[in-house]
Amino acid sequence: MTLEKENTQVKNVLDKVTILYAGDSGDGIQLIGNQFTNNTALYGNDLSTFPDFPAEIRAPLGTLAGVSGFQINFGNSSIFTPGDLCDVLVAMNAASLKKNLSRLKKRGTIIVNTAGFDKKNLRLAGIDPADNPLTNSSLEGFKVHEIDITKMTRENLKESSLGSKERDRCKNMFVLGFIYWIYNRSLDSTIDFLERKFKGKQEVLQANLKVLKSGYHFADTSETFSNRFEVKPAEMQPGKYRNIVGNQATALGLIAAAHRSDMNLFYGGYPITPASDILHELAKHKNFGIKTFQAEDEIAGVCSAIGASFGGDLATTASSGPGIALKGEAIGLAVMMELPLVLVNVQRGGPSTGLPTKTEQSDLLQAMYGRNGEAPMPVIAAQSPSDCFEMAYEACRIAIEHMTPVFLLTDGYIANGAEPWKFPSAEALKPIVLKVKDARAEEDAPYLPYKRNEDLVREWAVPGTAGAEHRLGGLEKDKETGNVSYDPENHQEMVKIRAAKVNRIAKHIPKQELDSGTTSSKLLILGWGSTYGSIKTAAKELQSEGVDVAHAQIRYIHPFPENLGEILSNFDKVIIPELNDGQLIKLIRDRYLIDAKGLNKIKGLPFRAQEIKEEVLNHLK
Amino acid sequence: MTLEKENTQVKNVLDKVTILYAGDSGDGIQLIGNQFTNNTALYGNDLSTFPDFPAEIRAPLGTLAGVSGFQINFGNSSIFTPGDLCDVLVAMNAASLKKNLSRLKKRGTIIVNTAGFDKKNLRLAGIDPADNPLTNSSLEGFKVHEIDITKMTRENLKESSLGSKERDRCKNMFVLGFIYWIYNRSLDSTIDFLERKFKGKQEVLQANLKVLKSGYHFADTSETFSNRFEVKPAEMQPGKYRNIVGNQATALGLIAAAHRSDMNLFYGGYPITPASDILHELAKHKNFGIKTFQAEDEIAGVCSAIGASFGGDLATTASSGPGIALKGEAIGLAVMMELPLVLVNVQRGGPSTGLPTKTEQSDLLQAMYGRNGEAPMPVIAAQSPSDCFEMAYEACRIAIEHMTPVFLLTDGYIANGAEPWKFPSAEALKPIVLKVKDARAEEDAPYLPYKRNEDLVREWAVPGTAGAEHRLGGLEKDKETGNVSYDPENHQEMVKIRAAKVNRIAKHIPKQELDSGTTSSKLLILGWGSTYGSIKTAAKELQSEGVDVAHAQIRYIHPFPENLGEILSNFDKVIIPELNDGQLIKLIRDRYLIDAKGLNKIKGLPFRAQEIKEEVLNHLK
Amino acid sequence: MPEVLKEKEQKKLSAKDFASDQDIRWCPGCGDYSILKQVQSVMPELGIPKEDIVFVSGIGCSSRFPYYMNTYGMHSIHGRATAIASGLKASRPDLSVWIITGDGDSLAIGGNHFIHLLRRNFNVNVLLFNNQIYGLTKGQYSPTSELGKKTKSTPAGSLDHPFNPLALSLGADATFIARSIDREPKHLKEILLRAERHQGTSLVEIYQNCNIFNDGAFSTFTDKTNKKENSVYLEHGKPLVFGAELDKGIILDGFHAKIVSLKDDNVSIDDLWVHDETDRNKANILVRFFEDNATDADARPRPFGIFYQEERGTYEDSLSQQLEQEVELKGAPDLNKLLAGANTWKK
Amino acid sequence: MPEVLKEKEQKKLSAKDFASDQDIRWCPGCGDYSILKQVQSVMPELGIPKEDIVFVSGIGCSSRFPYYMNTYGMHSIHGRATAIASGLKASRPDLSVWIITGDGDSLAIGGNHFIHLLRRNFNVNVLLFNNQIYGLTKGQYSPTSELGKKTKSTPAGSLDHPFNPLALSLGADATFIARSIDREPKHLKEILLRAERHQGTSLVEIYQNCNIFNDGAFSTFTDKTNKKENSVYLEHGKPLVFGAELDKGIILDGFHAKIVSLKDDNVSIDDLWVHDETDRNKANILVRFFEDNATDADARPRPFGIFYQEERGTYEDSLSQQLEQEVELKGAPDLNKLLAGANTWKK
Ligand SMILES: Cc1ncc(C[n+]2csc(CCOP(=O)(O)OP(=O)(O)O)c2C)c(N)n1
Ligand SMILES: Cc1ncc(C[n+]2csc(CCOP(=O)(O)OP(=O)(O)O)c2C)c(N)n1
Ligand code: SF4
Ligand code: SF4
Ligand SMILES: [Mg+2]
Ligand SMILES: [Mg+2]
Repeated sequence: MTLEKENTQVKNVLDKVTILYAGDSGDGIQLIGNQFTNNTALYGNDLSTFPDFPAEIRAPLGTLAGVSGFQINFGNSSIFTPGDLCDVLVAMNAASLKKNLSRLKKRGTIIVNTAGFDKKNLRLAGIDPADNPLTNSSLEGFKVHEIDITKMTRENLKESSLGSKERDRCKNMFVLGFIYWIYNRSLDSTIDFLERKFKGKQEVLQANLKVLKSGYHFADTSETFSNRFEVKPAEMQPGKYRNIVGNQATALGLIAAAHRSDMNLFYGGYPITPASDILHELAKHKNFGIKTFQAEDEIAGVCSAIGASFGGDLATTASSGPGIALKGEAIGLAVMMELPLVLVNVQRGGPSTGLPTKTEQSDLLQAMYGRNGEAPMPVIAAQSPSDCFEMAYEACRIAIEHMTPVFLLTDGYIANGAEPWKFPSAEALKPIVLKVKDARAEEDAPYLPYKRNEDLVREWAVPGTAGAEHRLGGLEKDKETGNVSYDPENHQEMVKIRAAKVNRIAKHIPKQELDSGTTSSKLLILGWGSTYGSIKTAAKELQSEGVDVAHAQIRYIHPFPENLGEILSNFDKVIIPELNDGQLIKLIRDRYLIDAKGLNKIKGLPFRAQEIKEEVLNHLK
Repeated sequence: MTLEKENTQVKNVLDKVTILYAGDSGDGIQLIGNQFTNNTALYGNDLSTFPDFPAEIRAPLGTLAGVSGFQINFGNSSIFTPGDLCDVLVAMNAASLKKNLSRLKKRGTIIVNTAGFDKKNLRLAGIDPADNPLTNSSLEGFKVHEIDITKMTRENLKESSLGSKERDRCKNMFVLGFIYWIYNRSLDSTIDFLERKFKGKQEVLQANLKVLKSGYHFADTSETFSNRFEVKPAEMQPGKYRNIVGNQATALGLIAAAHRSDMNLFYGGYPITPASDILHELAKHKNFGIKTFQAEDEIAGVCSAIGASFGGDLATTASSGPGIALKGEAIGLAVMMELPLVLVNVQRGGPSTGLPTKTEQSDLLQAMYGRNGEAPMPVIAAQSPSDCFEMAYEACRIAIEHMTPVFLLTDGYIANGAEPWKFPSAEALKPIVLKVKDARAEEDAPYLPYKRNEDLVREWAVPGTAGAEHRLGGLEKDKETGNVSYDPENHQEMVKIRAAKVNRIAKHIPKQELDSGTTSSKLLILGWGSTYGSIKTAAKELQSEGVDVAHAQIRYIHPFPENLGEILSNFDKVIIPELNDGQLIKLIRDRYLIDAKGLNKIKGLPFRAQEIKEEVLNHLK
Repeated sequence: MPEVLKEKEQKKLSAKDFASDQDIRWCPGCGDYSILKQVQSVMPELGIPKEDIVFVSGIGCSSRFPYYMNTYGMHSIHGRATAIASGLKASRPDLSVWIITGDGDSLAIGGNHFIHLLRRNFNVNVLLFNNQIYGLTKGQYSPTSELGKKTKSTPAGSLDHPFNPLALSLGADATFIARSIDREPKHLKEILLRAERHQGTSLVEIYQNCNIFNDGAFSTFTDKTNKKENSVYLEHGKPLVFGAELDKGIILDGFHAKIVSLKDDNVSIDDLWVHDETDRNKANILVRFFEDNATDADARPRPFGIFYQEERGTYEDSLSQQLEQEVELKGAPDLNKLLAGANTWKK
Repeated sequence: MPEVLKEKEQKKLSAKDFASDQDIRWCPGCGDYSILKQVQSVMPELGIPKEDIVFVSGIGCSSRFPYYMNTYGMHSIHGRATAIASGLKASRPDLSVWIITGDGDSLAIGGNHFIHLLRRNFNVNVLLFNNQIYGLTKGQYSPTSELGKKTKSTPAGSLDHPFNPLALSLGADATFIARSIDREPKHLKEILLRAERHQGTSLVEIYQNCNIFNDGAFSTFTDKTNKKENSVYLEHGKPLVFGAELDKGIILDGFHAKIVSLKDDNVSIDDLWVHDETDRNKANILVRFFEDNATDADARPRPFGIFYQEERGTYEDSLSQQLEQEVELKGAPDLNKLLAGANTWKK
């Protein structure tokens, strides 16, 4: 084990760094992760984060199950993933070290809180106290910095009137201060944050500030660290940026679409991990006239949204796998009634309750086919935290302009992850064309709610519109009057029309583009949704290593972009990496009859770029 | 119009005949259809039936919406469908003639109740009274027999003490007697039936018997009919036969499987058209120890079955599309817990409430993918009414022997249709191997509920078994202990194991066979489920016309029979007829990458053999 | 929501204006006809333009209802009308919303949304057509069918103790609970009017004869010969009197209701239980009238009318207020500010 | 069902025998711990072999419970434990079945199965852990949260009037209704025993502190200083007395409950309301004790104990009887006869 005690404080400049903060779920890891993220964003780096916490609210203290992690990758150029392996691992206790050591780079840096390696903690982590990793030689080769953070924190707060539990809770600030110093950062953003958070709680505020600064100064004066590092701000497109988390972006996308289309936003849903934060975010902005309705279950959630849509609101709901399963019947009703409705599925590990806090992409086929009868509807997917905004907005646009329910797929990874976002101005948002029926005179010909325009879209007449009274329902309907029709020919025609209507949306979405590479590349990596960052990183690295691959990421899954088949036809080899057992690949093989190969990871975790690179190289051997 | 009044009563021998009984839904059409079917079966013909009734309980009298129909095709050789077009149309009123005339063969026979063509009835049927089809020349070319059946019935019952409504209700018996005479049948089976049905209601019984006989004698003496016909008994495999309706067969299959495996049968479900009759049939046989539980909804239906399965019963449920949609989440739980469970989906027209009383095959992809996460389970389909028995039995066998929920797909067409059935003896049923854990001693090593055998099947330990106490649940489980596991590797392994377990069932199901034709035929018609009869008829006719086609019908859809790919590889052209917008075809194209072509009918009606023949010929042009 | 709320020209409407052009598809003789007629005839009295009225139903014979009303309507999915109406009313408090549901639709598959609607107290009207059977699926027993009922799904008799819909509603904190019957058109119309006037969820249980699968379920209360002996019509502030000759009454002896004869017994009309719509404890006794001693010689008559009514804020009013308050607190919506968030930087 | 019912060797078990080998995953300080302990300690007293006991739960913090019991168990899906237990009990009447559920699990998503379980009266025990919050999903308000509650999903305060779980249960015709609290282990144990002994569905609402998201929700009833002033413990046949010095009592004045002081007022203990577990009307008043005038000066104490109990046949008993009767009526099962049906012919 190398304990560095040199005196040189060189300021090293790095291109990018990955830090993994890990500790017990009571240690405030997520909080310092978020603080460091905001600080990094403000500093101007590009970045990507990956919070990873246990399913339990407070999993048993000190155990492997209780470990909470927050990984951040930041750099001076574009960053697309939270990083495969870390440069720095902060381990607040034995369990967090044990669990995460494999994620550290060779010769990486470990910062440990030695107080977390006492007998009790070792036992809880399932480590024989005789085998304490800090004292056996298992960490040889890493740069280990041992600090008794707990003790330092207590020392700092000797005078404080806070209880001992509350004092100990400040120890995360010590770590944060310590890291801020190493990466040459200002404490301001966190001081600001603490001042806002503990307004009115002076004691707590002062304690936190004190420990934060103490961590900073300790790094400076203790000289445990040989170097101070700097990651220069990234070259990014000029513009105004903010940091954004995926679920928050989704919520903002819905709000923006309501604003742009001049509609009221209605959200009906039932809490479920990892989708609840969309509800929480929307509920914060009720001054936008947003009606959030926490229903008794997911069925009521989607049904209330259907009711609101019938009433003329922009109606939305969000859930995750099990909840989406429950909504299937009602979604079919929305398909039949041809009302706008946005359904967000923040996917998580399945099947059944599965792995609620882990990420997965395994609900794509459910989105496509999880309803009785022929019930086609658009399915789109977001590819990064900030793209959740764009795609939520698109989901609303398509729903309103094409009178249809729309599925937006995100997942736990991008929903909880964060990245810098060059946010748009309200004025720059794509227009959304909302056509609602005007009042009609009594003398007019009978109103035909199912008459369609050239995109096969029917008209929207909302209650309160005189002369357009009509009845909708789940029984098959006559193709013009919308009245119940059992006519065999009408049924076939309506099934075909509903399918054609959705297919025609292909004319109103962007063409598929290659993200990198060319159509004459040897191999195409075809991804969808949240695998974007990992694939992009892998493709770029491969290309820079001279491997001729191309990368395309599908965001519009049903219908596919019109030119997708043409693009695919250029490649001999197509690899489809998915965080499932092979779902997009089924759609691609069925539709285009190409022998695409899957790369499937079903571990509740995103791809490492390395995993994709290896697979590509295998295929090119 | 040809009104035949000749005197010759030649007994003509025919190969096969299709009769369509049609009338108002209050006219007792389904009853005489069933009576004629039983009589025909007992007589020894092969046959196939197709009842077709309105969604309303009592749709408005006399209207097109209120028409109820019952078609039967019977013959002296194998019969696989209720027939494309009819030889004889019985029309009790104007609406039923109007609605069904297009289904009559050229020069076919019409038997009309003239009382059903008065002004009121014409108006209700939307016919201008000036344009009465009985008096204008629109029926020219058909053989029309006009009888005032209502008047004759009333005449017959002048003396009866019954009310006039009850008297009129006997008029269906007149028709039945009339037809019995024409086809040279004995009245015995119906007399028996009436005696049982109206036991204790002498007046009603006598009235019915009187009218039945009167119809018979009227045919004999009135000499309206030039010929009496006979369809000789069919050559069929030797054995004992009975007539069976699909839903009834499904119920019997479940009962038989419970009997053979020595288990108690539990059925938890909620009524829905066209699945309710399975519940009704099971409820009739409670002396078999069958527990039928009419739950508060479909979710409770499947959940109660899961509870019963956990308790060690053979647990089953049935529903149709919308109800199946609701069960999705709970089915995922059964997949995760790896408990036996049989789910029957009697498919109907979709999406949403769709066409509840019409048939369709549009829930296949829902069965395959309608759950969150990777939740694979076996899917099988019955191909005819009697095959519902076989496949329900198979569903149970697979569920029990492979510890998995199983989907059995039937549909309204075969569920309500009937055919002769060479029923098995209890002793001849395929064995079902049920292995349940015995009690264990306290000293034994900890019980491992997720340990698997060579087919990857875990063991079943039911409550009450000492020493095998364990907990199941919907969270991902450790691959041996079954305890909750968030371990990434374990999750991937379990997802793969669950998939592999289902795939291995392929080793325990019959190989795919060609129903007709050879592997060197020019084209393969590939069907699944209820299209069997239509495709078989089409293939046979084509073959007899010298067209070299082959036919295969898939009953095991997930997993496919091991040799399916090999069979398909023999054909340049594969046509897949389905009563949906193309669902099996997606699975085939994805899996085997062959450019199969679909033939899709989405009219709530089964294929006519003719439609398939035409499509095949088009493809061979 | 697009701008649809405008000055409405009030026009005198008749019942006929509320009939749609669709053929009615119930069995001849079905009790649904009479209910439809009363609803159509009460509509003009509400003074609401027909485009501002919405009928939402689930699935069942009764749930076909919206097709026959020339208003806005939705024939939704089984059991979910209550949930759909909740969203509709939250989004459009200006509409008059009527929920049509059956005993299966509301109390079997829809039980959960039903009780949650009641506790939330949206200002909507629920007409629960109770025929004690599943009509549309051709005659299985329902959660209100009597114990031991023989139906297609229970040839040997049902085993489940039925719900008492009004007791359940009281337990779910409903603010308006009433019962009427298809064959008493005047009473039904009156109750419908009162229901619409109540601010909050008005639950009206309507006994409805299914003459095909459960004929005569309520004949005790409709047969000319003895309906008056078997029914008591509740009126606020009036004593509980009944009988063909209004010669019977009910007194409350502690918590026990007893029938007395105004002729023979030593009681006058002044001694009788005076109905108080606002008394929940008494309502609890009233809703269980026929259960407690239905087999006793003094089996009590079935009450019809308004059992209970309470003023409680509606969900949509609270919601509207909250939205306004939030504007006051946080200011008018500013999308640009929202998109920018608290921390931005320039590149 | 395979033959698992055998002569069980009765072995003396201790609470420890009912603890599984799984690490407990609740937050330190969570009220769930104490309930778990009481359940584990009551088990040996039931005299049921542990393999004959099944714990079924839905999803929620509380629903983790079965993992910690060394019996058979199922941690099912959200809201469905009641439905699953119904099927289990119908198929295996011999088992002792315990349902563990939260206020969200049973009253939000699971509300329908909950009320149907109660009316059907399967002989199972329902332990409803009411912490008035969604714990597992990190703190949204639940159907039992008080109006105006500020949570993650309602930063400006909730708008829905909460359910009264016991009132709802009474409305759904429950046959056993009780309330206890995590911090009164002796009382809880007693109620658990009584619940198991009751033939039919026993509903036990257990106030449970979620110290993370809703800390102190029930401190009124647990804080040493004044819990005795705020709680009244019900015992059948005993008067309603409470207070630190047992110096207060409750009398019933018509339908209105009033607090009296046994010291000052002119009342003796004999004048007090005597608790009668079998009186549904009084139970209806008891369950609403704290609602009717919670803000009044004479805010009444919260009752704990058994509010109501009634004998009514269980669903599974009726089912077993019916199955036997059907054998008597139709004869022993004969599969060959069934397969052949009424009409066969030979070829
Ligand atoms: C999800 C779903 N399950 C089941 C059905 C079948 N179904 C339609 S209506 C109905 C019950 C009807 O009873 P009720 O609500 O009392 O209405 P009624 O027909 O008696 O007026 C059932 C079980 C359905 N349409 N959808
Ligand atoms: C179908 C479905 N919807 C939503 C969820 C998310 N969820 C899990 S538990 C829960 C509520 C928990 O509250 P409660 O039942 O009161 O239990 P507690 O955690 O408070 O003990 C929710 C909303 C889920 N797991 N499944
Ligand atoms: S089945 Fe019954 S409820 Fe339905 S329409 Fe006919 S009579 Fe009315
Ligand atoms: S979140 Fe609340 S209910 Fe859940 S374990 Fe923690 S303290 Fe208990
Ligand atoms: Mg009904
Ligand atoms: Mg809770």
